[in-house]
Amino acid sequence: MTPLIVATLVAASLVGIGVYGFILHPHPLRKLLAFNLIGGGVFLVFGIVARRGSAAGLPFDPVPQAMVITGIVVAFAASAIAIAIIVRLYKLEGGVDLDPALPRKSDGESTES
Amino acid sequence: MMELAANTPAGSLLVLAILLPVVGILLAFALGGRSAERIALGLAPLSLALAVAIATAVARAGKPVTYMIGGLQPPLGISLRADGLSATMLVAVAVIMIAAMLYARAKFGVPEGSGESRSALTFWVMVQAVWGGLAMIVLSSDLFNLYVALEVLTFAAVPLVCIEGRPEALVAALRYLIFALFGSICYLLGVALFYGAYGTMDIILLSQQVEAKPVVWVAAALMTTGLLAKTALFPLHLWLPSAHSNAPAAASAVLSGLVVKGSFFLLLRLWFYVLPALQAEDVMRILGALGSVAILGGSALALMQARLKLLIAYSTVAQIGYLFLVFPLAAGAHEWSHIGWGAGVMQILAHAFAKAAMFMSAGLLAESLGHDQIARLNGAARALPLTFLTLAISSVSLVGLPPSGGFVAKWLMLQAAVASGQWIWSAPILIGGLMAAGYAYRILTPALRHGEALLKRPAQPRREAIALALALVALGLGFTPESFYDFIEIGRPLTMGPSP
Amino acid sequence: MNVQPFLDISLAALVIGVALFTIIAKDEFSAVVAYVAYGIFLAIVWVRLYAPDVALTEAAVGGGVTGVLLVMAGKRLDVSATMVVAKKPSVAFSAFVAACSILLAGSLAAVILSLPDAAPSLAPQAAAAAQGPGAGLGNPITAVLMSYRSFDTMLEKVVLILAVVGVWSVGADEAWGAAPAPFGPATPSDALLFLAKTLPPIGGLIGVHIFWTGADEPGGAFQGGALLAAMWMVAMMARLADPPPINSRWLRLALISGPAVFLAIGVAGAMLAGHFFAYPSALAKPLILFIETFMLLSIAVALPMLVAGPAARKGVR
Amino acid sequence: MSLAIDAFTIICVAAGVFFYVAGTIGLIRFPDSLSRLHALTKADNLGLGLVALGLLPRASNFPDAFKIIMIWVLVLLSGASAAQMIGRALRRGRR
Amino acid sequence: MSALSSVLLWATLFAPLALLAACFVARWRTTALALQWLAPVPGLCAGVLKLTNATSSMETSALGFTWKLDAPGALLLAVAALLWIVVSAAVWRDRAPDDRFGISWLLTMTGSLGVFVAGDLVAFYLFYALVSIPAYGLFALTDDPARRRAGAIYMAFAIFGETVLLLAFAALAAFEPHGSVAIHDVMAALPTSPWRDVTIGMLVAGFGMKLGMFPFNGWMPLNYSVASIPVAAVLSGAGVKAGVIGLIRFLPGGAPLEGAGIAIAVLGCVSAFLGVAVGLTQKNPKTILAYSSISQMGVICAALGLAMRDGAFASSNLAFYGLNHLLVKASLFLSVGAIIARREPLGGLSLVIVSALALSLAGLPFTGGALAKLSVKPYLDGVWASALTTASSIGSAWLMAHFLLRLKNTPDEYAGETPAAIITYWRAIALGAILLPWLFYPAVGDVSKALEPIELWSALWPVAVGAGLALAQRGFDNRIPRIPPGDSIVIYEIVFARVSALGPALENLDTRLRHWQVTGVSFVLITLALLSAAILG
Repeated sequence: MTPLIVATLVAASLVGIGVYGFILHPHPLRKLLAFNLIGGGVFLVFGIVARRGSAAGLPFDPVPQAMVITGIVVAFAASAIAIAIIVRLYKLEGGVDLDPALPRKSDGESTES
Repeated sequence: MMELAANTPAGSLLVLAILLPVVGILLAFALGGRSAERIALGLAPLSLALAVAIATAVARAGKPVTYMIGGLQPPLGISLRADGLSATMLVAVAVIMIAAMLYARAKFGVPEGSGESRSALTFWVMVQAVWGGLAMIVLSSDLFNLYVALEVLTFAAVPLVCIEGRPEALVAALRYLIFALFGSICYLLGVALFYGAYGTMDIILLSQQVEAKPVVWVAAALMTTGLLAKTALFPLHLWLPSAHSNAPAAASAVLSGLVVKGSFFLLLRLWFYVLPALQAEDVMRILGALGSVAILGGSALALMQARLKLLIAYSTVAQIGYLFLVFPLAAGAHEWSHIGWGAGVMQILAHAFAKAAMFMSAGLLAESLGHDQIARLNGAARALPLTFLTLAISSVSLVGLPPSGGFVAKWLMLQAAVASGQWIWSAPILIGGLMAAGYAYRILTPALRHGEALLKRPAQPRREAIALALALVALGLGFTPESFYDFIEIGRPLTMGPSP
Repeated sequence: MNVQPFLDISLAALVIGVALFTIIAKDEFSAVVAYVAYGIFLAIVWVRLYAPDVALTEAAVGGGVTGVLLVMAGKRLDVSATMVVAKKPSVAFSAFVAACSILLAGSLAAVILSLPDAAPSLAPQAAAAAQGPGAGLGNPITAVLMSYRSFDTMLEKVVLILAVVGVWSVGADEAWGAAPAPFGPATPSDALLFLAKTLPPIGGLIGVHIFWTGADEPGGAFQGGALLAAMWMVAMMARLADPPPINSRWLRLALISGPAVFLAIGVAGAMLAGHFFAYPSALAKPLILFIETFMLLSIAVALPMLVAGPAARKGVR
Repeated sequence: MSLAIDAFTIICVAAGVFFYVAGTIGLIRFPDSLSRLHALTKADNLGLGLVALGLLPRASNFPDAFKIIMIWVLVLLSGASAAQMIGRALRRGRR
Repeated sequence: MSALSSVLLWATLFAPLALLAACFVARWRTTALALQWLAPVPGLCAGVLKLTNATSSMETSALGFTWKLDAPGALLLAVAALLWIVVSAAVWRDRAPDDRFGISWLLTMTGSLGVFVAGDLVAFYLFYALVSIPAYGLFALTDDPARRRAGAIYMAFAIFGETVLLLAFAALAAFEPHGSVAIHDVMAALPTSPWRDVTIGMLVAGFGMKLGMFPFNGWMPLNYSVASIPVAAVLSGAGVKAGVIGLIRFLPGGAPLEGAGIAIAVLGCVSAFLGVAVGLTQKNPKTILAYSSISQMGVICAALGLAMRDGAFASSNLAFYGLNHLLVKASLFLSVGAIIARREPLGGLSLVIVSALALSLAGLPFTGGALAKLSVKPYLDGVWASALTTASSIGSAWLMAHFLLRLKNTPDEYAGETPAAIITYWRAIALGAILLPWLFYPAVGDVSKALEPIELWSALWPVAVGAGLALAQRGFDNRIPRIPPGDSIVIYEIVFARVSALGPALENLDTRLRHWQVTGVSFVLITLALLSAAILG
């Protein structure tokens, strides 16, 4: 069972590291990486669950593993959209700040709609 | 052995209700151009008919309609299940989506002879994706399938936010996307833990097995907060005001009226369908408290906005807060739970219709006046009477004045609060209503005063009528018959049913 | 003596270390590089969890294609050069967030370890069904993806289409219909050209092989598709090919072919097998392979298009 | 027979590991990027080659053996190309 | 129940609603609005029918609501309908006001008539809202700062009252064991409700806002000072009576309720005397009338409170008091309007009539006021009560005499909004104010009692004293400190300004909350909170 304990620690650490980076790092690209780290941790949890469910001659429970495959593709697609927006913003504005500006003039203060 | 679920007659309708928008997405994307719009508008009535048929089937059977995909029983297969609540939502979604589509034709319609454009294709594909995603959310009975549905919804909603391509809109969309992804991944983590503990993702099977133990609580907490983030419950609303105010009106109507309800619906599923046996009253209270803070904070902030669309967006923050009072007011198997549940569902519906109508009106107003500054609305009601009539009627519902869905929701909420002895919840309900009256006053009174409003573009009666129709639905919800409240209890576990 | 635990722990330390570096790296480019390395290490963790299919997917999609996506984005953002990061959180705040994160991770680890020893599993049912008339597939994961949870899989392909539309939707209006910006400079290096000429035939073959054996062995449409996508991207980097214009009819048909065929057969199942997304038992395996062929195509086209980004005007990169 | 195969495997893999270690040390210790590149490619080419060679007799059938060789060939191909490109980039950067 | 009464009850509601529906068609709108003086006619007939045939029950249901007319409702409905007919006809006779005004008028009228026939909580709440909120459009939709201020304050109180009532009604409905919302059923369940006293408190507060009861009295003088004459007449006459019928309908009359009753009585007394005291410092006749309304409504509350203490009140008596006030106050406002429209003071018979009506509020013998006082007298026995009643009569007389003396100085602001038709039409209401109480009094008591000498004397002397005091006041009137109209409102406005000043700070807070790092921490903290609540709970 030791590999499972190690994997558990890896999964939990990835989630923790991801959450930390997700909250603290201001750059959107880094937030995206952090999100993917959390994703990796979550998928590992599925993997651990799958491994624990080895039965009937299978070394794993195939259902969670199949879900991970779906999940990885979805996470990739999400990253692609985020990257596209970030790149576009760099082209238009030269940078991205995800936080609203502090004084009254908040995001989208344009008069035209 | 667990009771084996079986397909019920009309079960195939559930699959079709999900597949129809999917077919629309694929065809619209493949054919593009003018066809995208035609396909979306052509399939919409069919989807509405399906929704009505499903609701009728549920009402007639008096129990949920189910379908096992591929003929496979859960836990191995995925099952779809339409109960009273999901059937209701399905119909509401269909009506609002059709209204939004018709409304959007003026902006995203592809005129004869012109080629495909970026915004048009995006809109017609994504709007169907929102529909499909919502249909999955209300019908699916499998937690992982629901995760895919959540992502469909996110992927559809984000491009709608930045469809106009302005930098502010892009920032808003990015903020929304990243935070929503974070929310979904937390939800997914909870799903993994549930599977680890019980080896199934099926809502019904889980609800029969769950017990109060740490892994369930961690899973529930993660899923809940993840969904709160996607629902933009104050103080997790960082994305909502900018996203909803930067999207074009038709999209805002859908986003504010329906999309946030999607993740909220999953919260209902989680706490009222998966975990009701645990009777987690403290959790319910925390959710109620967060909702109260949202009501007060959102309303106060709405009072201060200079722009109409931002005001409406903050009003959504507040109205979302009301939704969360359903947790303390409808949990458990008490006599008053039935009232609280009715209140919550009515609040979902009333807000969906009223808010969609408001955003549409705000869009028309901005198009006609060339701005949406509240301070410069003097005399606008005379220039755009139908638009302001719509705003007024929707406000009546938001404030909770009779006869309107909003009134019924508040009325029932207060009754549940009083009957359950939880007077404390009546304070946010009432203060929120007062502040809603305040911001409605801010919009309506200057517009009704004298003054000359210069129209940059004449009023568009056809689109005004669409918004007005939605507002009238919000009003008409005030006349909901008693039987409706029994209908939405169909398939809800642990209920007392209607009081004798 | 057993060195396995030692190797496991080293691997774990490596993954965690690289992940940590991804977060604390000074510049974004280092973070991106670290992330790609992390993807590869994670794939090995998956092997250790007896999940070869996931390992393949993680390596191909999580590490490979995501890596290309991130590196290309990094190049386009020129992140290593300029980035405005003004707000540096205070140490106390960082510590607080760290404490929160540790608490979260700790509770997560605790509950995973507290899972019941007699783990619930669908493996017996899945195995039984996979052998039975339902699917006839040797690889239970393919059976789950293509049969028991085919609904998820089909919808996930739709998600890919939505993502493609989403990526395209952030482009400039006037560029709509044109091709995305090319992957590389007009004059690629000789080495790249050589690689692009030699690798794709082999890689393509391997991709098809992985897909084909996926019915019974680890692998399948996902992994094969990702490999084909990678080969196409190598060719595009060397400018042997360029991304197709986004209004090209064949491109769109290729993209929807996977979910469309899946959906069509799923609906046909209602007539042929009595249930939506059920297969007639005699035809199960051929039908699944038929669907997977188109999914392979969809994935192989969708992933590079997601990396390529929105349409660009001529001459704009 | 099996003893001979075992010995062959051990010797080859050990030699491969030696090259890997040497390459890694080089990667860490060498002063500039070009020399690091040099160290890295040695590890890839020779280290992996020897490991693959050592494992070859242990393959149970021909397709498996073929796969092992393919791994080496592919890494060689991509490693060489990558090194070439990095080198070129370095030279361009230096100019 | 006869078919006729059923039809009339229906028509009471649907006549105004039909006109309202007609307003949606632009072509019909002007005609519909001009014809709205006809809309209250069915209400008038229904009221009269009920009064002539008191035993028949009038109850029907439509739109899922219950509609019911009882004796007190009929008293008020009949005269309110009369008032609406006359004033609407006057307003629309010469020149139609603009559509906003017309529709607001129609909505207010609908609500004003509807509250008297609403038989269940929801219907009552609906019409109560209608009589309160659209009235804003009758005077505040201008750029005139005084009107805007008055409008905002009016709206704040109206909405606040609605809010409190909503909670009260919800509490009423929640403890009705069978889920009925009929007023009759919920009131039957109220005495056993665990939250009885809280509910009563909220009901009094909610209706008190409409009645200008202390401390919610500030909006009324502001409103009536700036409203045009017809608006002031219908609001002070008919509009306020929605509060009266509310109290009558929703305060439990069955069993003695000592504490609640006395509390209400005290509040009523305070209002009664506060109205007089502040009113005496006012110059504008319209403002004085407003304070008189505050005082009169205080008397009703006091009577009602004392009746509750004893556990027996005949709601018709209180309705009768309201009826008299309705007619008298409306005709007084209209008389002010007549002065404004004529641009010269009243003289001759008109002045006599106005004086009689004004002093009627103090209970001048042979007026409706004397009957009104008589009708609530049974509840005001006891040493304290009768002393206070007398004092209140003196005060009213003083205030109304003050009003009569200030009448010639009526400022003619907003004169353009006073229709000339008022000059003739006001007499109809005045006549009604003189005659109708005599006509309707038999429904609540014995007319002959009002004519007994002892009663005449006890009614007369306080009026004389009050009038004398008013004459005396002229000597030092200029030295009296002027309390700004709306008195306590100034304090509310300061508080409101203070609270509003927090706005920017709140926005700043919101911006900070929407910062990524803060949101992230909130996210984690919420998760941990949910987790610990679940595990510990």
